[in-house]
Amino acid sequence: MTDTTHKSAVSTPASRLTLGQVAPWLFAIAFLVLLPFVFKSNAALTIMNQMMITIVFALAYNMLLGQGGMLSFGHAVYLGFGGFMCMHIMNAVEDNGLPLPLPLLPIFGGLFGLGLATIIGSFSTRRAGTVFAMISLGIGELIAACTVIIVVLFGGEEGISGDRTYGLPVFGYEFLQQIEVYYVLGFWTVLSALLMYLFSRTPVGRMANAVRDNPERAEFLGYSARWVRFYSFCASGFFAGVAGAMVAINYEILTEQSMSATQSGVILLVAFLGGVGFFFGPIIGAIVFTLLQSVLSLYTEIWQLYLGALFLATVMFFPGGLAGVLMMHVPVARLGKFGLLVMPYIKTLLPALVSVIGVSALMEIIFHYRHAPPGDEEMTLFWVTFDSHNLLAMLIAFVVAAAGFWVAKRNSGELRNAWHAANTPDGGRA
Amino acid sequence: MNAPMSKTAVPALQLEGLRKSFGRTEIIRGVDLSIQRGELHAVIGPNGAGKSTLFNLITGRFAPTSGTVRLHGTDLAGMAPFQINRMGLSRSFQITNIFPKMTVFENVRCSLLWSQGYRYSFWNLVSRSRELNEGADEILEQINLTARRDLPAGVLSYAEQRALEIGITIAGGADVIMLDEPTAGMSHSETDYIVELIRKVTENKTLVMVEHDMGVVFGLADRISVLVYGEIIATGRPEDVRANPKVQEAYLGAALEAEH
Amino acid sequence: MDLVVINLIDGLVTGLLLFMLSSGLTLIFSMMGVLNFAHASFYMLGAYFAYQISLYVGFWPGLLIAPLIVGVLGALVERYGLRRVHQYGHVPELIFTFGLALLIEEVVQFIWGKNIVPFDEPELLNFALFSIGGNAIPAYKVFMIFISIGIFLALLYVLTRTRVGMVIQAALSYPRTVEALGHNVPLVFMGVFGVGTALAGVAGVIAGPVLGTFPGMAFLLGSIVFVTIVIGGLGSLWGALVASLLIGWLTTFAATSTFEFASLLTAIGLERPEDLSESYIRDLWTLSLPQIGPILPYILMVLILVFRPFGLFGKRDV
Amino acid sequence: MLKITRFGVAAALALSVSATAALAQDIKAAFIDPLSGPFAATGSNGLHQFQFAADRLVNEKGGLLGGRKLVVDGFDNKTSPQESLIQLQVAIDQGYRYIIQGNSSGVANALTEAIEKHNKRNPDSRVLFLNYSAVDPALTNDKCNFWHFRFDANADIKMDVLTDVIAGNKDIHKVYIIGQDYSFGKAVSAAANAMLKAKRPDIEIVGDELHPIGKVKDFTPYARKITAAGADAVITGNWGADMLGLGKALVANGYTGPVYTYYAAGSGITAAFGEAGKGVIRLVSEGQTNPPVSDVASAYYDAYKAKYADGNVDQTRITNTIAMLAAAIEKAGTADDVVAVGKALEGMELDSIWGTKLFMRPQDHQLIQNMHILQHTNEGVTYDYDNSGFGVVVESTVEMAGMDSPTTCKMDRP
Repeated sequence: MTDTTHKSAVSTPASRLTLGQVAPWLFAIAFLVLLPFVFKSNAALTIMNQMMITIVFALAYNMLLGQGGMLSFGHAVYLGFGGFMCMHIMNAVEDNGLPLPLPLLPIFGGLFGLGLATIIGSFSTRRAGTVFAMISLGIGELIAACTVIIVVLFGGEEGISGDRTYGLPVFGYEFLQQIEVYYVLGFWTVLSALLMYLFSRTPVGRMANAVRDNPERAEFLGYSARWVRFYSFCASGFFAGVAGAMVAINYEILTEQSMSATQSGVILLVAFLGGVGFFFGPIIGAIVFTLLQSVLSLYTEIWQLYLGALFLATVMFFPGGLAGVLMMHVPVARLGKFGLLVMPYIKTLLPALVSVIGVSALMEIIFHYRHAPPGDEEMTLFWVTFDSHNLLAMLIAFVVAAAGFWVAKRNSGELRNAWHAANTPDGGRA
Repeated sequence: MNAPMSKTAVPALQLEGLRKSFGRTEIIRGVDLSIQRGELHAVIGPNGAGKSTLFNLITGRFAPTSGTVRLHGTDLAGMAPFQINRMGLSRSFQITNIFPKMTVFENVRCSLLWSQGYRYSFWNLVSRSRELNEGADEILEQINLTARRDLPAGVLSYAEQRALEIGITIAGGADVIMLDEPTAGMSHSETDYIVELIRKVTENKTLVMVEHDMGVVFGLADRISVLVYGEIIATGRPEDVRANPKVQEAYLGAALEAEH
Repeated sequence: MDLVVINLIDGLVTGLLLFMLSSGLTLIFSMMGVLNFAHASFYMLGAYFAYQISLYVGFWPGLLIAPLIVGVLGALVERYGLRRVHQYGHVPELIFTFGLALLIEEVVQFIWGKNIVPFDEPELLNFALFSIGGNAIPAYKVFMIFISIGIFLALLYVLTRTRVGMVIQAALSYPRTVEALGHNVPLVFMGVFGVGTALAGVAGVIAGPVLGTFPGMAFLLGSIVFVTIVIGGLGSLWGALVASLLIGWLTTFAATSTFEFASLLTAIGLERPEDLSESYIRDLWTLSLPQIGPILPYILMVLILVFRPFGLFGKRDV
Repeated sequence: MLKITRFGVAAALALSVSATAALAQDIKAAFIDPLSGPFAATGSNGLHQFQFAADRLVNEKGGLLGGRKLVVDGFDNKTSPQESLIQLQVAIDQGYRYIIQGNSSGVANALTEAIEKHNKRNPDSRVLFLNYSAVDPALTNDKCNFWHFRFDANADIKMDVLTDVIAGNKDIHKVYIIGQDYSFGKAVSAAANAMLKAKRPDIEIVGDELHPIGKVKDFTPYARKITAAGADAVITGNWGADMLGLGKALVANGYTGPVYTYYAAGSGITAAFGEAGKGVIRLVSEGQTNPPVSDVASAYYDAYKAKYADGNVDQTRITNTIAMLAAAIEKAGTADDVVAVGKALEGMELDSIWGTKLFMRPQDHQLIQNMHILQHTNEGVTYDYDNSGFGVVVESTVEMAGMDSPTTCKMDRP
């Protein structure tokens, strides 16, 4: 409506949605709808369901870490609580024949997550930073320990299980098949992501960013940093609860594992790998992590070692995560100078990749040497079968690693220059 | 000039017997000060006189050891900074204190939120409120940062960040504005620019500023207080303070002689 | 009565062990503002290194060498890892040490496998020193007490009586001033980090044979150590000492108590239902104090935080 | 290491594009247990034993149904129930019709329920669940179903054996029961209480308590309490680090009586106990390896050690599982119709190479076999564990233990 002013498109008080705002969402919906036509098997659907659950949970987690600057080591508690409560609802509905359609379950999961977050948040959000992190760790441990003690609520180590096909069929669907569950979860994934995105655009969402960057300044703008944190925390708890309900629907069982410290650690890993600085970072993280976990654990026993190393490298060298790395290239693409980077990238990253392969080969050989049964000296690595006790193999791996590193290091200067050139707008060319 | 108002009016800001100790050291040693509505008041003093401490006592960043601070007649004891802010007192910081990762526009918009009544709303979208966005743009216009609107605040030049700091401080529409050394570390031309800016944005408001730069204070303030070793040794119009022998002795002497 | 005395001794052992970890953690925290999540991982490394060394030259050289290696590793981590992440702020630092803890656990599994390794007390101390009411007090436990107290006194001496200690103490509060005085503050930081992790290493060496040397030992003790310093108040050395001993005795006495929550429920006028499976509080009826002993520190932490948000000895501005 | 064939999610994604070939030549069994994480050692060792048993008992003898091989592939469930369900789905999609699992009753509970639901919802791809080690009694009682078969004695049967031995020992007057605070620990405690009361009313139970699982740093206070209570014997269901911690703390405190337990052998525990556990640790288990029962058994063990020198045959039930599955498939004449194979397994009797009769009780699918009390020692050990010189030697035997033990199972048969 005010499009006629000379300000840039962003600057118009947007009273109308632009295509740029809606397109990613429409694309995501279309993608989710079409995906099962490519990957048809139940296993693939189960994995995609797991991916969607991780996406919602990681986004909820990022409301704390990325947007509110609160590092939590115990966020699985809210997911677990929401999920357990949903299992109880599922069973209650089955026993009493209540008219509650399955697809509405996540609302209840969210409300229970919200409830718990309200109680815990009322004292944990008084502090930020390190203290908040420690409190979240303590609370997480406490509640996780309670899961095996309070059997009524959490069913001990067996957990609580139920049957999702209980209630009223919704439009003829009984949720017997994974594909039906897939679409229910898909709907909730998109809806939750959208709501979380919109939350970040509300006054309290904006102030969450402000409090993250500079709590003192925010206080002198009339906002209590503590209450801003509290509201973010509650909202995050709500969506973690939604993710818990999605777990309940997909697996029809909730166990203490879902609430454990491990789970809380994993979600930190996922969010950080994806990139906490951008809204879509955790989505990338969730997808990459789920795939990595399955692909790597398919090929190697020490995949967690690689994952740990990757995580540490991300923290040290790419604190923006994958999303950060991607977004670094946006200015380059805008300047239309992406071509400048292609060759230097190949010249640096290819040897770097070779080096990584060399290092991992070395690790695998050592691992095989130490842990394989004696007599079983043969191992296959990258389609080559050889004797793992032969020093030559280790030597080759080492040389490959060192050579790759050397070349990458030598060419990194070129990449740096190219990067600089690609990021500098052209002045000279008329 | 317009400083002395009727005696019965409630002062915008009133300090009574304010004291603050850190450990055994007393930094503020009994300050009494009354600032009328609409007055432009400056607090000056040599390094280590306790100017910033006084400032932090007024704005609730520190709790006083004894004494009271009243804003429009209300005692501020025990109030958190955000509560004081909501009562209409807004401050800037000596060390630039903005939201570096947010855009310039976002910085200003955030500072408008509370005053426009959004509180902790999570059902409004900030981009959908014309009043909010236009208000923020107006302030950007006032502080001459429209051209920098969509840059992250952290990449602005120092003077621009100081201007933004003032923009954030005044955006909430508070009627008592407190500026802590707004021109610290600036060149002459930059200082002139900021002074002009302060004059423009504090029209019809009460201003309290701590300042080191003499030129700024004498050109701008209605009244001046001189703080030395935690005590106010003189308060009055600039020319009176300038003439005050105690002030001359304690603080201005050398500087003034050098100037003339 | 005998049991009380024994519990006091056992609790002291646990408490002092906790303090060896929490003191290093507190030292590092108050100096650099970094909470080293991987602190307990260095404790684990200490145990494993000592185990490896003990295979060749026995326990005693390991007691000296293992903490040294751990300390050097810690210093290297500070120099090449933490210092790099420092620019991004405290939360990324914490995430970094979290990642480090993960990685160390994986590396330990990579090298020593996932099972418990047979790391035992030295033969020399493998006897019961005395016994109280049929309960033996192993000589090794007494040795642990003496080592812990000895290290604590040494630390106290260095911090308060030596020039290095004064520089460290000054650098804690005024890093810039100390730097201006010509001291190399980054080097001091590196040193403190190294010493802190070496302390954890010592704790690992002496605890490994008693508590078991396995890849999960870091996390098992680590979360309690963090709880300890939160209870004591972040950055307070005295707080760490008091909280460590408190938790040591609390968990020990809880484990040997026979208190049942059923008696509490009866006291407030409830009647034990015939069929427990129908009762919604059936878990309370069967719950006893030893059952929740190891999670008492967490409960204590929540209570402390509700009533004293800055911990027992915490200062307001951390 | 890559000798272990692994199948996983990525393969599932890749394969899912094309329909899976249903007419595979091999008979495929999916081993869903931890192959990474803290329990990986136990899981990998189990997988080795399964693969070895399949090769030695079936494939080297010409396979099943006229030449079809039996293969066991590992699926890493990371000890997580949820991950297990994913792996179950993956395995079913890839044409696996036999699911093998054992570590953690929590996972077993999740799997048995998921398999029941799956078989109801997808009659075309039904699977059987061969549980070789999860001992929660509920699995063959309230939660029993047609698809689940258990090849280990359940916790109640084992306790029955243990209490028989305790009842027979006139020196024992005071017993202390301690366990981890979760379903298994509670089941052990309940069974011990009930059975001791029935068999030896004069025995005083001087302590009965649970401690949080995997959270206890130092077992000394517990050991103090046990000693102070004057216990002559300790019964515990602890395993892993909790077992080792408890045992070592007891010994360090001067406790000299027996510790009756379930899981205190192999996977590094035997080596870690070493001398300290001698004369103290008594465990209840199936399968006699020391002294060896026959040349066949010795040859089997030797062949295993030749292949996996660091491994132990610490779960003889694995051999039994493979033997019974093979026999059932032959009897049913099909490997694809799992209902037929299941019906063939019900009531099956077979002689184990470990010198016991095996009987799959049809009412609840609980295997009945001889149970032994084994002693941790280094004397008379032909086959030690963890190459430590220490091993377990049979001390006493209960034949066909739990043959007429009660069950609440009400099974719906297809």
